[in-house]
This record gives sequence, C-alpha cells and structure tokens, in this order.
Amino acid sequence: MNSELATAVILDIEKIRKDFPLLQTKVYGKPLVYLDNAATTQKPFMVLQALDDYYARYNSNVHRGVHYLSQQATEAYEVARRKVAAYINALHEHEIIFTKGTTNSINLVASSFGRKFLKPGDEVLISAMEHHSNIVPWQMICEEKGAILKVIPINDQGELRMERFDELLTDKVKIVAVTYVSNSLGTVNPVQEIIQKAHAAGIPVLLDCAQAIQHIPVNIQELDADFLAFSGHKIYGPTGIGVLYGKERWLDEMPPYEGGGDMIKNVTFAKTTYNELPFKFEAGTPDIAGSIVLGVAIDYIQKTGLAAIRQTEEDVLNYAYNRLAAIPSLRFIGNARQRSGAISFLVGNIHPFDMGELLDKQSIAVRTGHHCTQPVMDFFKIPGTVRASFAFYNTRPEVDALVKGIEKARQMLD
Amino acid sequence: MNSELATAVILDIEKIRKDFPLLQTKVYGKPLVYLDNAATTQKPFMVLQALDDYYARYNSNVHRGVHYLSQQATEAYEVARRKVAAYINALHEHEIIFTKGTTNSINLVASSFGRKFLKPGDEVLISAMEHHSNIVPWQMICEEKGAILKVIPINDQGELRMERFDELLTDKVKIVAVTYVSNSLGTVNPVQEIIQKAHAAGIPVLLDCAQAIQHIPVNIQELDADFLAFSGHKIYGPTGIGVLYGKERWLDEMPPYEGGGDMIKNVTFAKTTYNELPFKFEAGTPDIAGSIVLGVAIDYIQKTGLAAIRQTEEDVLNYAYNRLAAIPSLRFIGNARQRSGAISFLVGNIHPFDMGELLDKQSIAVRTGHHCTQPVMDFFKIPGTVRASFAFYNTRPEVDALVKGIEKARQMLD
Amino acid sequence: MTIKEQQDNIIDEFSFFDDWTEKYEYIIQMGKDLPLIDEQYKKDENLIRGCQSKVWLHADYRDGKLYFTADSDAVITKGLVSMMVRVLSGQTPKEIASAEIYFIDAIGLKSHLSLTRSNGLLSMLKQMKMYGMAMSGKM
Amino acid sequence: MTIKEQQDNIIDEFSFFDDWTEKYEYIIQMGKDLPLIDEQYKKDENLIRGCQSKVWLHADYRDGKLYFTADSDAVITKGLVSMMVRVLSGQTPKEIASAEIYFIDAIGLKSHLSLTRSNGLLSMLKQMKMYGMAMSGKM
Ligand SMILES: Cc1ncc(COP(=O)(O)O)c(C=O)c1O
Ligand SMILES: Cc1ncc(COP(=O)(O)O)c(C=O)c1O
Repeated sequence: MNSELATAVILDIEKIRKDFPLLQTKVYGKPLVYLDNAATTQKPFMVLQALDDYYARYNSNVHRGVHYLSQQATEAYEVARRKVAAYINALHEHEIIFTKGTTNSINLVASSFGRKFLKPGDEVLISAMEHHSNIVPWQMICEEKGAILKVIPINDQGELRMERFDELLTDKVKIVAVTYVSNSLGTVNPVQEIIQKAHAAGIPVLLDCAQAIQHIPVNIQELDADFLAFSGHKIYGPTGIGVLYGKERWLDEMPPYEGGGDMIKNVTFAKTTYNELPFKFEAGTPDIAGSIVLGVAIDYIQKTGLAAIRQTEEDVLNYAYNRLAAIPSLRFIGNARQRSGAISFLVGNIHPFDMGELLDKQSIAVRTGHHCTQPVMDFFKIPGTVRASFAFYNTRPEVDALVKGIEKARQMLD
Repeated sequence: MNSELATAVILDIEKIRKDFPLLQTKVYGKPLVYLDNAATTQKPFMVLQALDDYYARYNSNVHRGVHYLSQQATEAYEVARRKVAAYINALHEHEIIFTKGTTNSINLVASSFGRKFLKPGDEVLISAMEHHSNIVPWQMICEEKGAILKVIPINDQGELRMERFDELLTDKVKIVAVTYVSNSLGTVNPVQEIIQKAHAAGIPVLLDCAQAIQHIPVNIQELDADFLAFSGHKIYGPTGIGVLYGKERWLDEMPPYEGGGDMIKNVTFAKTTYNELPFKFEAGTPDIAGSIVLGVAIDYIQKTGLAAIRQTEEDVLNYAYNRLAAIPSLRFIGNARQRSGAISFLVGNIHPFDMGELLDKQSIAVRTGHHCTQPVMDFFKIPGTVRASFAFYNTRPEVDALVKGIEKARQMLD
Repeated sequence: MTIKEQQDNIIDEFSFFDDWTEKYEYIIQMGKDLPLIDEQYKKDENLIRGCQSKVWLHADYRDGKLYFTADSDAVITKGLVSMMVRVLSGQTPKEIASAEIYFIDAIGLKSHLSLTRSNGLLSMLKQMKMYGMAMSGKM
Repeated sequence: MTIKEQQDNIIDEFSFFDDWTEKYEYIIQMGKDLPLIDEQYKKDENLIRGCQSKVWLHADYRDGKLYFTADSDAVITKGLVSMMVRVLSGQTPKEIASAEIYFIDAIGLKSHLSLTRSNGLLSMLKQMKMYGMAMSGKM
C-alpha cells in the first residue's frame, strides 16, 4: 500500500468518532463495528445539522424566484457547486453537474455522449473490475448504437493487465470508462497512465471515482480526465445526490439528457432551445438540500484534511491487512500493490453469506456477495467475497473485533 | 371552485402552523408570508426529525446487505414504498418507482415507453398548459423516433378545449400525457373523462400529478391512469425524491431506463438480465433517506386528513380569489371553473417581475414569470404572471397581507 | 403433522437455546447433516438464484402430496432450507399454497424472509407455493 | 468621471433614503423618466433575454469610447439599467471590460446581479463587458 503521505499526521480517531452520531449506535446490545463504508459512509453531525438548517430556515425552490428565500436557496445551491468544483480543482464551476449519484452520472454520459458520438462498429473500452453501474449503461448504449463493448482484463492479483489495455486502445475506441478504485478488490488503478495513453490517441476518459473521491486527492486538471463521477452518500454526504464533472468542451457538444424545467432557455411547441451549462443537464427541481449538504460534507473533509484522512486510513488498512493475513485459511480476493478502502477475502470453503451473517450477529457490519461486480466473481470463480471497507473513523480495536469475529465464525462453520 | 367536500372540517391553522419550523421565519424583519407552495412546500417537524433519525440511527445501503443496519434501512425503504402505494391506492407495491422527482419520472416514461412503442408518424398528445417537464421529454423522444407531438389547446379561461381533444384523439396517438392541475393557471382538468376516452381508444394516459397529489385525493385504481408522476418536495417531503406509478403491465413491457447496481439480475459482458419490478427501474443506490422521509410526509398528510386539507385550502383559496377580484385593474390569468392551489394574475400594465420584487420587500413570497409554462404565456401574450399558491397552512390574514402588498406596489408602480 | 404443528415444534426446539451461538450452531448442524437433494436434480432448472446464496429445489408429486428436496451453497441457508422442507414436504398442494410461514421469524431469522432478498430462502418459499398452487389447480 | 466615481455617487444618493420604499420609488422614477433606447434599436438582435424581464442594449463606439443606450420591459430593471448606463457609458472599452460593479450590491439590490438569473441585468452587464473586451481587442 501507499506510503507517499507519510508526512501527514494520523487523526485522533476517538475525537473524530464523536462527530458521527451513528457510530455511537449499539447493535444486538453491543457497540456497532461499521466496516461497510464502501457501500455507504456515515454522516458527521455537521451534515445532519445543515440538513435541518436548510429545511427549517430557507427551504425554497431555486433559480426562478424573486423572493428572499428563493435567493438564499439559490445562492447556497450555487455555493455548493463551487465547493465541489474547488474540491476536485475543476477549471469551471459550470463543469459540475448535480446528479442523483454515480450511477446516474455514468448513465448521463453513456446516453448523451453515446447518442452523439457512437456509431455502429465503434468501441467503448471498460475494465473487467467495473461496478455494474459502469458496465450496464455502456451495454445499453452499445446495443442501441451497434457499438461494441471491449474489456480490459485483470490478473490474479486483481490488477488491470495494462499490456492488454495498450492493445485494446485502437482507433475504434470512442471512450474509455474505468474505475479509479475497485469497490470489490480495493485495487487503485493507474488512471494517470490510462488517461495519458488514451489522450495520446485522442480518446476521452471517464473515471468512476465512487471509491476514490473520499480517499484520494483528485485534482481533475492534473489528471485531465474528461468525465468524473461520484456519489454524495459515499463521501459523508446524503443519499440521493451525486456529481458529474465533465469538461466544458464535451458537455457543450453533448445533447441534453433529460428534458424539463430549468434546462431550457425557451420552449415553444415548434422549437425548444436549451439552457447553458450546467443547467442544460439539470432538468427539474434539483435536490437542493442534498447539494447544499454535500457541500457541507466536503467542508468537513477539507476541515479534517484529506491528507490526514488518507494517512489514517492507510494505517488502519495496513493493520487490518496484516492481521487478516494471519488467519489460517483466509485468502484475499484482490491483492493489488496499490490498495485503497476495501479488503475482500474468503475463509476456507465458507460461503461469504454465512460469514457475513455470523459477523453481523457479533455486531460487525461487513458486506458479502458480488458487490455489483459479478464479472470479478466469475473471473475468480467464486460466489462472492466478504468485504471489510474502511473509513478514517475506523479503529484498530475494530479490526481486532473483526478478526476475533472471523475466528469465531470459522469455528462455528468449520 | 369545488364544494363537494363541504362536510370536511376546516383545520385549526394556527395549530397546524406550529408544525412547520420555517413558517416561523422572519424576512426583512417581518413575518414571512409564504405563498409559493406550488414551487415547493414547507416541511413539518416530523419530516425533519425523520431525516435526522435516519442518518443518526440506521443509515446504511439497502438491498444487498446482510447486516442489521442494512436490513433496517431496507425495511424502512420498502415500507415507504408501501405508504406511497397505499396513498394512491395502487394495486401493487412494485408499481411504485422511486425517482428524483416529477421531471425524472416523466423522462423515464417518455424515454422507455417511447423507445418501445413509438414509431415514425405516431403521435403523442399533450396539452397547451403543460409544465416544460411534460413537454420537453416528449419533444426529445418524438424527435428521436420521428413521432409527432400534438397539443390540446386551451380557451381564454385556461381550460382544455375538450371538443378539440376528441378530434385529436385519433388512432395515431400512442400515449396521452396531461397534467391533473395546472401549476400556472390553477385549472383542474377533467382527467377522468380524458382517461375514459383514451382508454376507449386503447391509448394509455400519463397524469402529471405534481400539483394534484398534495391537494386532491388520487385513487389510481378508480382513475385508472396508466402512469402517474409527482415530486416529494411539493408534498411536504424532501427535495430530490419523486414517484412514478406505472401499471404493472406497462412497466413489464418497457425496457429499463438507466443501468447499474440493483436493476440487474445477472451481469456478464456477454449478456445482462434485468431485475424484476420495481428494481428494474431503480438503478444505483436510491435516495434512501428521501424515500423514507417522503413516507413520513405522507403519514403527516394522512394524520391531518386530506379531506380536511382540501376543505381548508378551498376556504383560503376562495377568500383570496374574492379579495383579489376586488383590486382595481387586477385580472386573473386562468379563470377555470375548477381550480386548485394557485391563482395567477396581472395588475394593470405592471410587469410581474416588478410586482414580485415589491411584494418580496414586504416579506410576501410569490412567484413571478412563466412558471415553466411558456406556451401558456405565449397563448395569453403576456411576459409572465404573478402567482400566489396556497397550502393548508396559509391563513386569511396572509391573504389580507397579500392584498395590501399588491395595493402598495400598485401605488408605487403606477 | 400439519404445517402449523411442524412450525410450532421447531419454535419449541429453538426455545431451549440461550444465545445466538447455540441457535446458529444448531442450524449449521442441520445444514451439514445431509445432502438434501439428489445430485441429478442439482441442475440449473431447479436453481433458485438469490442475491447472495443459491438454492436448488426439487418437487415430487405422489398420492396427492408434494415432496420436496432441496440444497443450498451456504450452510446457514441450507439449515433453514432443511427446516422449510421439514415443514412443507409431504403436505397437500392446497395446504402448501395457503401456508403461512412464521417459524423463521419466530426463531429470529426474519431477515431471511424479508425484503432484503439477500438470499434464496424467500424465493424458495415462493417457488414451493407455486408448486402448491399449480398442483391444486389454483393458477 | 470614472466608473468608480459614478458608482460612489449613486451609493451616496441612495444613502439618503430611510427605507426600501423611498429607494424603490427613486429607482422606479428613474425607470420611468426616459425611454433609454431609440426605437430602431429595440429589436431582437439587441435583446438580452433574462428569465424574467427583457433588456435591450445598444452600443455605439465613438472617439475611443463606448456609448450605451438600453431599455427593459420591467420598470425596476429599467431603473437599474439606467444607472448601469450612467456608470459605464462614455468610458473606454478597456475600463468597461475591467470594471468592477459594486453599486447594485451596495444599494441593496444584490439579487439583480446574483446567480438567481431572475432578470436581464446580469446578462446586460456581461454583454456590456463583452463590448468592452471586443473593442479593446482583448478577446
Ligand atoms: C405541473 C408540474 N409538472 C411538473 C413539475 C416539475 O416538478 P419537479 O421540478 O419537481 O421535477 C412541476 C413543478 O413545478 C409542476 O408544477
Ligand atoms: C466503483 C463504484 N461505481 C459505482 C457505484 C455506484 O454508486 P451509486 O450506487 O451511489 O450510484 C459504486 C457504489 O457501490 C461503486 O463502488
């Protein structure tokens, strides 16, 4: 795992945990050990307070209102957009589109980019470790357009086979869509290299950052990705809100995705003209509260410091990796040199579902199953994995509880 | 306006108002008079509390989790679906799809129904008083499919010209999409008649209920509409959540709209099979908090009683209508016999934007402009209207303040 | 024994366990005890695919009664499957079709029959009732 | 007078008003006073369409300076438009292009230049700066 950030300070986790009301919860009478952060993260108190504040103080529809509340809400909504833009260092605010989540963001690009740029015989290049949300939208548009979906394979460590990428990157490829961090394997992909090579061939790249944005500093201007998608709920924000970043030049060229209020300039039955960015892609009343509060979640991260968050997570992740490695008959699924967030494993012949259930009974929340990456499970010929995924509020004693829980489950099941 | 509900009791509004934290707000030092309820409604305390409760106690991703929190969240999410189903009396729970809002719901139907059932030369029939969200999605799919958008015209009262509807309802029409209540005119349309006639010709009907669901009891089995769309934020629930109801038989036949997690049964790169209803149309992590809390908003309505809500609103609406009618040089835009929720008007030659601004300075929040119904403005050859829109928490003294505010603005502007 | 009696028996058996460990050990034991299905029936057409674990179900109709055999790849599910078979196998199609299954809930494994759809048990129960309905000519 | 001086003058004038009524009455008066634009220039190509009110803007370039005339269909907007013209008209393109407009905010009409985009004033200011940039060869 990484050690470039060795200079950052490790956070005072006990203090941090006090910020998260849900972490104080008990399950079956015992303190909850929440290791399902890749599925969704818990929310700091600031976020809950901002939600309440919005609805109690200035809830109002945005953009078209002359009245005071509407102006306040609009202002806060646009400030949130600016916070997101600053967080990923976007060149323009209007390159930030608020969506429902990663899935919605990727569907927007697949549909809108695809409709404009894909022709029969063209190819879309994804990878074998993609989340279904970065597979199915491309399958759908490829089928519609007669284009072909190509897949960068992975090796036994759960890493991309970059030599195959080089071969697959022909001039038939119209877009590359890959994940920055794998949600089921924990692999951090060499996205810089992918983007550079794709750009050298004049091909745009979409990065699925659902599992990266909360762990790794993402500087979009340095990375130079053309599209970037992530979900609010995985970055300490609310459910129902997400982000699509797109380079102005692509977003300008792409047709709108959905039609409705706010995304138009002028509507007649004869002819409708579309609004400018970002509104062209934000049809209907947006998730005003969700967007504003996602901005507050980003404030929380900025305040805490992403470098410190990362360092803290690396520490607990390394500790977990080493302790898990010592469990007899435990094997890791995904053993990439670069890892972030999640550790997937299986123990002996124990079905992951059985393991998950017995851990749950010990008030340890992990996720089991295919994690919406069925092709990865097919590759490893397994029904699923047990996945422990970490945030900066997870502690070493929680890892100890996990290890003890696995041991107990193993005894019961073996 | 209606009087069928004369038996229901009028609510104790002062007591009701205590349930809504935002209604206690002051604007420019004076108590806020919030008459922009058609844009978005304020939220009862119960709703704020439920949001907080979700995030503080059982926030977790749904459907795929074996652990306790995930089961709690999933259960609550599905209970919310049941509440919505019960509220509109749907035959099956799985006919309820959670979306981002009315706009998203209509886009889903336009795209998915359109892709399956529209062919070149086919027609889609909407009305001249539709919100852009029920115009543009149909324009987009019609353009894609070579189909034709037809429009039921309105008369000077702002009512549908039903004799023209009869003529337009040819066998070329593949779907009728109309609003139950107009957001800019307040007109209540004869949707029962529209649905019966369309069904007699074998044509399905989508009802835009964005302005109906919070005012008028909607019994979907009696109405027999094929699709129904509404937004959570207009029915005292959170932003970012909406509902699409669709008859099982249509939803089964329609292709999925977006691809991703949860909407699939099985994914391989060769072939993906889709999940059953409602999940087929719910790609990605849903707005879990939003859905649950929309359920709580519906609880609030049920507890208060929709009949009483309606009666209370009729009372204040009638009072407002009569008081406004007495203002010299005020003319109503939309004067339908059946009205709900909103009253649009203009005063003399005063630009609605000027009126809106001077009302705002008197802490009265109304909306001005085209209300996302530009064709209505074109029909009346006006730049926009001033719209006061009511909820059951609005009082007669608030109407008096509005009337006084208009008088003052008129003096200043004339 | 009726379906109700079978369920009440299981609930009785479980009432002796003091904690979740004993309860699960018992279920796991039941899961391990026997291969529940003849290998020839463990084929795709008998597979009920849950989100997490697989269940195979085979039905035989003899003398007006339905006999089930089943299996699962997850051992806890298998234990529950074996209880489900114990409760419903050998009953008339009509009784199966209309059976109310409450023992899973009563022994504290509600999630296996809830909307989380996280395993195949709920789908298996639905399939068993389908057989029941089909055979009693209700469909 | 520089752009800054013009703005400071306006802010001064407004400082005499005690309440919003007086302030708005003054703006409305300014809006009513004069037709600001020659009818021949009130055509579609000079139209700046805001979400709520329309603004027409015409620019003349003479002797190294830009002269604006403008109009709006909403009278408050028109009042603001006339002040904007007063501030920017007759200045050099370069000064216009780089001008920082703060008087709208200072006299308490911030929303007219904010992101609500509810009228044409913000678009008009952008358009004026465009003219400035174009003429000073900055584009
Ligand atoms: C009649 C009607 N339809 C559709 C909409 C769009 O709703 P939303 O913006 O919540 O998607 C509205 C909201 O203004 C409306 O009034
Ligand atoms: C890598 C990756 N991509 C996409 C998604 C989909 O995100 P959402 O469900 O929030 O739309 C996830 C979430 O599980 C993910 O981990």
